[in-house]
Amino acid sequence: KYDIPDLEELENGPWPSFVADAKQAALHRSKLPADRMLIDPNGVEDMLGQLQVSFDEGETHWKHGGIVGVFGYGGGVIGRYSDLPERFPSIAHFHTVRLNQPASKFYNTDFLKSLCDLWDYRGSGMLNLHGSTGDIILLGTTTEQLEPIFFEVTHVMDQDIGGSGSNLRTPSCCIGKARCEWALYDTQEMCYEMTNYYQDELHRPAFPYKFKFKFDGCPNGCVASIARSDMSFIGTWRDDIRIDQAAVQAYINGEYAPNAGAHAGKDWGKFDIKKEVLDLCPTKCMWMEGGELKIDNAECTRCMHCIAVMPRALRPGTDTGVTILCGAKAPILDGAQMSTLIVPFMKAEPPYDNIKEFIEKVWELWMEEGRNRERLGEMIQRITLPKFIETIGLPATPQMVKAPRSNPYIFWKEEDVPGGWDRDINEYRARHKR
Amino acid sequence: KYDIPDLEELENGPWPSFVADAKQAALHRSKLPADRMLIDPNGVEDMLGQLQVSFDEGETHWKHGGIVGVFGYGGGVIGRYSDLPERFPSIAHFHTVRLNQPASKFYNTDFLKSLCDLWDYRGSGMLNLHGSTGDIILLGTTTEQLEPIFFEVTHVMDQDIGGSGSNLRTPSCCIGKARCEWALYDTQEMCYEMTNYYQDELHRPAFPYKFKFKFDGCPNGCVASIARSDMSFIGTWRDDIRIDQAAVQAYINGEYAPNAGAHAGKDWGKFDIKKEVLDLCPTKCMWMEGGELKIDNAECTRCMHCIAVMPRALRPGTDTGVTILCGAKAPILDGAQMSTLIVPFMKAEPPYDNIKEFIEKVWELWMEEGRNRERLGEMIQRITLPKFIETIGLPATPQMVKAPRSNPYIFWKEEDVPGGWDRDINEYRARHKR
Amino acid sequence: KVQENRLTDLGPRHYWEYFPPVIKENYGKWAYHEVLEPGVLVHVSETGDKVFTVRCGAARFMTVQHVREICAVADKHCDGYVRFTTRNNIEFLVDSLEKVEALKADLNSRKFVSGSFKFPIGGTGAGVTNIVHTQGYIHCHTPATDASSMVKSVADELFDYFTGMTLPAKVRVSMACCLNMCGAVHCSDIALLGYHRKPPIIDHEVISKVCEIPLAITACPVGAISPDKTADGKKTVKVKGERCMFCGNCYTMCQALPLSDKEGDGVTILAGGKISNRISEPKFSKVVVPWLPNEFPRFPQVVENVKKIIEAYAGNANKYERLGDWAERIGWEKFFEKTGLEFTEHLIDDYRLAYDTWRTSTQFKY
Amino acid sequence: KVQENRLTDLGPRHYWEYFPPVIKENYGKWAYHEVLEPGVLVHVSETGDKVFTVRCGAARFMTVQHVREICAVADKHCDGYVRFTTRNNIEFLVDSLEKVEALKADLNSRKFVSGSFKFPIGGTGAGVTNIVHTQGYIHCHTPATDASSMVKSVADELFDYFTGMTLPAKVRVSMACCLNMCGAVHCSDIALLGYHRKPPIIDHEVISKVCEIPLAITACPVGAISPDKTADGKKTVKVKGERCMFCGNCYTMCQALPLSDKEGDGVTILAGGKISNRISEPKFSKVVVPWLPNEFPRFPQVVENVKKIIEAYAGNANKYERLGDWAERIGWEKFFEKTGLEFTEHLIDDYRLAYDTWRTSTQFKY
Ligand code: SRM
Ligand code: SRM
Ligand code: SRM
Ligand code: SRM
Ligand code: SF4
Ligand code: SF4
Ligand code: SF4
Ligand code: SF4
Ligand code: SF4
Ligand code: SF4
Ligand code: SF4
Ligand code: SF4
Repeated sequence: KYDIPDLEELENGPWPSFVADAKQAALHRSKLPADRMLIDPNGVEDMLGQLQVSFDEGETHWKHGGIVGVFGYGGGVIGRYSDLPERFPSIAHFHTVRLNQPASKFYNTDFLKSLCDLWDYRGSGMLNLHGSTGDIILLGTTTEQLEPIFFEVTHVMDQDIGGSGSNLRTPSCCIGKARCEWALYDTQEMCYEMTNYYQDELHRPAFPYKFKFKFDGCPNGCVASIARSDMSFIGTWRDDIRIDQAAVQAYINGEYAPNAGAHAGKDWGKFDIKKEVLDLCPTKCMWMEGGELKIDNAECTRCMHCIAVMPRALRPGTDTGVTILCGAKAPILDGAQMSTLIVPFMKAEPPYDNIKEFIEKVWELWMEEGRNRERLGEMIQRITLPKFIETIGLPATPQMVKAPRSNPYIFWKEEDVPGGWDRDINEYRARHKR
Repeated sequence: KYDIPDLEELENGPWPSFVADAKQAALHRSKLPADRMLIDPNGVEDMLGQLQVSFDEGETHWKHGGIVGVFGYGGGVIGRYSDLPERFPSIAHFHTVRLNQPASKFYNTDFLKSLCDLWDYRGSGMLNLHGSTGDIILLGTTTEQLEPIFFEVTHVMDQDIGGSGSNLRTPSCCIGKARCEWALYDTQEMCYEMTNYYQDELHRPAFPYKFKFKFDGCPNGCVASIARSDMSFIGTWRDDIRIDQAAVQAYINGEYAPNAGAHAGKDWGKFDIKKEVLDLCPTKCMWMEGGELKIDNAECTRCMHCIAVMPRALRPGTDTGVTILCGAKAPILDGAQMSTLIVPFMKAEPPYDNIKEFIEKVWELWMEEGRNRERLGEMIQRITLPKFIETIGLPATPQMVKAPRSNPYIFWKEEDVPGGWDRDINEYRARHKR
Repeated sequence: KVQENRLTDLGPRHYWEYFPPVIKENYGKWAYHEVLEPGVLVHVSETGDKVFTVRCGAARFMTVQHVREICAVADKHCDGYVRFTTRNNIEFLVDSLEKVEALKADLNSRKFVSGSFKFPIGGTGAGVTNIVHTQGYIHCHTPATDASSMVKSVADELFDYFTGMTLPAKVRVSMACCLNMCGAVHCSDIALLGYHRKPPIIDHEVISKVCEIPLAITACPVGAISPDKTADGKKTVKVKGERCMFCGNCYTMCQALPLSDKEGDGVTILAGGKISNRISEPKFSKVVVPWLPNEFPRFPQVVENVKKIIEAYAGNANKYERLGDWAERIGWEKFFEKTGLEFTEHLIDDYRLAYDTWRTSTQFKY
Repeated sequence: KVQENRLTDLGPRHYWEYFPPVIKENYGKWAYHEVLEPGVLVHVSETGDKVFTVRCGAARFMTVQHVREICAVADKHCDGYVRFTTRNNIEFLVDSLEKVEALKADLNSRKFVSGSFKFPIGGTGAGVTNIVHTQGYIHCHTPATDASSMVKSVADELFDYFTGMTLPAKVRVSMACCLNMCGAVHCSDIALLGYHRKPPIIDHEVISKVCEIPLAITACPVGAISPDKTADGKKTVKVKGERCMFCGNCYTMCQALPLSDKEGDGVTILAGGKISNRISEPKFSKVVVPWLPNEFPRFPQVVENVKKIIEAYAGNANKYERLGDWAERIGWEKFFEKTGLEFTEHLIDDYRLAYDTWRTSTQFKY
């Protein structure tokens, strides 16, 4: 419909082309019977057209914000309007709906097909699988369609929309026990439980700002929780790495491929357990003795390297739980943060009462102390880590820091100091002449 | 004279006892003929007496400050008054005089004896060899003695007093070429030259705050310049480490003691060049090949470790100069700072015009931009390192940082950006409807 | 009336419903895995069961058409099951090696008319996987660049690293179109970031109507915004350009302060971050290219700089060594030498924790 | 009249005058050195000349009496030359091994009446050398503890480490009596630091006369001081105690704000700093004991904690490994375990660059 040379250029090259996909959809939509669509069939073309204009002008053509949503909820829909509505009328309204994905994003085609039907009918036919937080992002619909979409999602698809605004955001987890030998707790189960248990927090804004949970089954961090969740749950263990000495030998002999074959594309030479495992162990707590691999588990920091290199020989311990870290976020305002370790180890078993108690204490403090639009991590920086742990009732442990403070600026409290702070200048001057 | 039980306790133990020394001096002074002393002979006793009172009360008994000095100078004397002048009258005035030590603190006894005579006569007979900055600290005299002391110091001892106040402070250097095989420039010569060339800056306050030079002959940092000087000059080289392969073998064979015998007090086992040198090299740029030690000098960061372990086999290169770092200081106000690398390499040869030019540019900026009582390091933090180097005219190099910034908050300047910053909202709104 | 029949707080569907039988039966029982070839994994259970995964790249922007095609593949080969990874790849799971071959053949045969793959197989092991990214010009109001087009351009160029496992370790490339950094790309081996360089223009006419001026003022983390009055006495703000660091937070709070500008906007490249705790701790990416222009649609300079980084890394790093660990081992000064990127004053930190990044030692390489 | 005959700007004496002949002749020609035994060094020149150095401990607070005795030794053995090190040790230099023996015998024989050595030999190599320190109650107005007595107490206890070379590497112990940290002890293996814990008392009566109140207010780095009026209307200040971090900068600027207090003042211990660039970069010491009382004159708790640190280090560190490098290698959590020191919330940084010290990884030891 429009002249989109730059976009057509993007049809080339081996990587799946979103333009080629959009064009096939545009064609398809133009053929769909009108009763299969409740919104303007030209959405895809208009989207492409406006994108080309943006390329030409080097500027976005979406307007700032727009508060739309579904009744009784404070999030899940992002309002969006074109600032070229005359030129591209079918995307004049172009709101997104965030659908809460099932934990770790397994689907059956029944589900996906009802989604497709819904989005052909009431939306632009364009979507993201998935958004950065984890939601299914349905891109582009009109304000009138929002309530019907919500109705269908809840009544037909039997599920709910996701989060946006100053809410709990849609939690997300790694694939964990579903297909990973390293999951140290049940990430899906816990993600599901927390999502459902905290539906109210997810849908009705009561927080100072957004709040994200992410659940990583082990320190590999496949859902990147340490970089992008206000509260990161990462599986860990506190007993010993399990060793199968026969399998160790099989690696040494070259029977098993190191790192499960992940480096097979290049010839890195024969596997060398010393160079590839012992020497790279960050704590150097491994050694060979009498043909056996030994680990000083008290020194191990559970980095997963040796296990990743020799998955058939080494397995994490069996006394497992989570490390809880708080405060990751993107750069605005004070610079990006990674999550800070708050709880070194906690058991993570249904119904997770211990963890819920922790979560609620943190929220309570944040809702009381947090300023408007202040993320948890920013608040911890502002009120300081010692104050944060004190208020939520945790004792200080050296695990919380990389190193103790180097400045001596300790904020003592009055009750720490015998005799208190009130002193009499006259008594002082009795001892010390001016 | 006073009951000083706590101090007498300090006469015990093997380490030289300052109390025992003070007591012998008190005894000696009490016997000195009056014409050998111009100030009250009881100074030492009173000092000990007041010290005991301080122990009892857990508080110092020196009053705050007191501006005294010698005519025409803005420093070199620290005024001090007791707040118990009735109890300890002979230390009622107890000013210190800072004498500029000769570079690297070699003396002959003539010099020391004239010092002793002077200080018996016009001072308390107590002193520090040396103060933390490096001066000879003459502890305790009266205001009236200051000018005569200055006269004698200049006329008899043929030298000057040191720095205090918002001045250049007494510069200081390591022993360097006088008795160290590693001195990579002449620390004494440069220290002497800079002290004399900048006498005006040293004596007459014109700076926002104190300013310290220290001169370390090599990265070992024996005068700790990187921790305690606003401008640290540290010797370095840019060619190759010199290797004597025969001597390397002598170390390997155990003929030479590793680290020049510095670890001889404990049996650390046979010298192991791999474990003790190659593996500890921070850049791992050393290896053995055909019985010879090899170094990839381009990767070497000149940490001095290998050289320290095998001083008879390895010597620094011969194309030498200084690395200049700026801004070290104690914690007040923003926390302690170490010096930041500003000039990776500069030749350091008399008359040091290149270095003087650098110094003066830094001072010019600091005198213009520095706030009252703002150390150079604090100013650099405030105005930022990029701005600092830009103003003194240095290009940015990666050597100045451990790592590039992780936040994307770059302060672009208007001239960096085509089209400038002035834009017309109406033009913008022509493209983008509100 | 809206309230009628209303169902709320249902949460997501339960994951168990969507697990293929082999996953259900071996849930929590996996013993080990192997990467059989790029894009193909096998996981072996303690029960002896195996599940084979074929991972395919995908543009995460997709259409219902494409999803229907995914369903077709899943129906044909995988009993109707499919999953998506945390980096937007598609995973087809089957329970035998024979099925893998049929599946692969089918996937490889599916292409868009223009010839690009619909389901390129790869993204496992020591290579480049899918580039996570954000909305860009497709859906957002604050971008400083476009996302989908840049990602497509870079992914085309890195395609062989996606289908191969030839790198020293995983290289995660991520993209965000403004400093809000949806996706938190700050811990990526390579991060591409849309970036403004002009302070906001002030829409004096409407600002007092559409924004809470005090909120706009306090939104600025560096205090560049202050209250002002227009000639005709309307309340507005003024912006000290030389203080502004172009973060865009004011625009987030107030639509009358747009930042976008064709000449001002562009891309910054960060490198050396990571998320895993493997060997080294997670770390932030560092800015290594301060700015490149928005050259739509193919961003040749961005692509070129990414290639320079990856190739220097591929040629020099040790096995298992992530990009940032490599840069730290050789020293950042050598990183710039080996990649050929230019070091400029913009790369020296001057923000809040800047001092911690300055070099306070004599240890450096020339 | 003062101006009469005035000589100014002479600078220090030239060092060359004070070099013994062997130093003059071999200036810049030294080839290598050896530590012959604790406290005894030989430096060998390219010319073949040798200089032997005997290093002795000293209380840097000394009297003219003691200096005369130093001169006596120097005159007797060293042709009247002597030097002082950057850590306040005394070095006697001779040019032959025989002279060394005579010198040593003489030095060892000299003791104070109470029995302590006047010239203990040691302080070289892998041991503890002289403790640098500041004035304390002997000359300063701001100390939170005394210097000379604490140093004497610790040095007595560490004496065998001074006369031996039994440690994994050098251990530098330093002491400063207030946060002004004259001596910059912030990069020491072990730093002892005098420390206040009560906010300033305000001398309302005189403050407006003796201080510039605005300067006192701005002196406070955390804004704890604000203007106030006394009941009778005099200008004064008030201090928010809960904001104060006891830095004493206000007292430096204004004598009407003293901080000292018997119960408030005490000692904090820092550990793990270093200055040299050897192997690792220079680093800051870290606070490991937040506070100990001032127990004059022997500071038993300070001494005990220092010993705990040194002994754990001596028993566990690798050869050449400085204390801070050891702590980093084993992890600070293990440092506390091995030294038996208690970890408290006071040790968690909450100042300006605090975030950089928090743990942002799952790598830790239990
Ligand atoms: C859709 C999505 C990007 C995407 O293409 O995937 C997105 C889109 C927006 N994000 Fe985001 N964020 C999205 C995930 C993230 C993430 C990643 C994550 O959740 O793991 C982050 C970084 C982590 C974090 O939370 O810090 C993120 C950090 C931000 C920020 C910066 C917040 C901060 O504290 O620094 C903003 C600014 C704001 O909140 O005003 C923001 C704001 C926005 C807004 C609402 C724009 C705005 O300024 O109001 C964007 C709407 C775009 C649109 O029109 O659709 N978005 N945003 C992601 C949500 C999809 C989903 O639900 O699955
Ligand atoms: C005498 C000496 C301590 C000693 O016992 O050796 C000393 C003594 C004082 N210093 Fe110092 N400083 C001494 C070396 C240092 C050093 C070490 C150095 O120079 O290498 C430092 C740390 C390095 C630095 O410069 O940061 C040092 C950092 C301070 C500070 C904190 C400055 C800062 O920016 O953080 C102050 C406070 C001030 O300037 O107001 C200070 C202030 C003082 C004052 C003047 C007290 C005051 O608050 O006004 C002390 C006078 C004590 C007295 O009565 O004699 N002194 N001062 C040292 C000078 C002797 C000499 O000339 O050789
Ligand atoms: C499928 C997925 C989880 C999911 O819930 O979707 C996943 C799956 C596996 N990851 Fe992962 N990781 C997945 C995202 C991640 C992420 C997150 C990210 O990139 O955003 C990380 C952190 C990356 C980082 O550090 O920046 C991640 C860091 C790892 C590591 C640590 C690698 C390292 O060298 O630091 C391992 C261990 C390994 O590779 O041996 C690992 C290992 C694995 C294993 C081998 C686990 C297992 O035993 O099954 C899985 C197959 C690996 C492979 O692809 O070769 N996974 N993995 C994600 C696939 C993303 C994709 O489509 O490419
Ligand atoms: C005499 C003195 C210089 C002076 O101008 O006075 C000096 C002299 C030597 N130093 Fe030093 N250093 C001297 C203070 C320092 C300092 C400064 C300090 O402690 O305040 C340092 C930095 C300490 C730190 O890092 O915290 C210092 C760090 C070194 C190093 C690095 C040691 C390390 O393991 O990090 C070496 C190399 C070595 O020991 O092998 C070294 C080596 C040497 C050598 C071997 C140099 C040589 O070839 O002659 C000298 C004899 C060493 C010995 O004592 O065993 N010197 N040396 C200082 C003696 C102080 C004392 O009385 O004990
Ligand atoms: S985070 Fe750990 S448990 Fe989860 S998928 Fe990755 S490797 Fe497996
Ligand atoms: S998990 Fe990491 S730290 Fe632990 S033994 Fe293995 S490599 Fe070492
Ligand atoms: S700093 Fe270097 S040159 Fe100077 S004395 Fe120490 S080791 Fe020798
Ligand atoms: S000086 Fe240091 S970095 Fe250079 S080769 Fe020797 S040990 Fe390695
Ligand atoms: S990164 Fe910025 S521009 Fe891109 S989607 Fe997020 S908020 Fe919008
Ligand atoms: S873009 Fe950021 S720095 Fe610039 S004025 Fe707006 S809020 Fe302030
Ligand atoms: S450290 Fe403090 S108390 Fe000690 S001398 Fe220096 S200023 Fe005075
Ligand atoms: S001691 Fe320091 S923090 Fe406390 S009031 Fe004084 S200046 Fe402020």
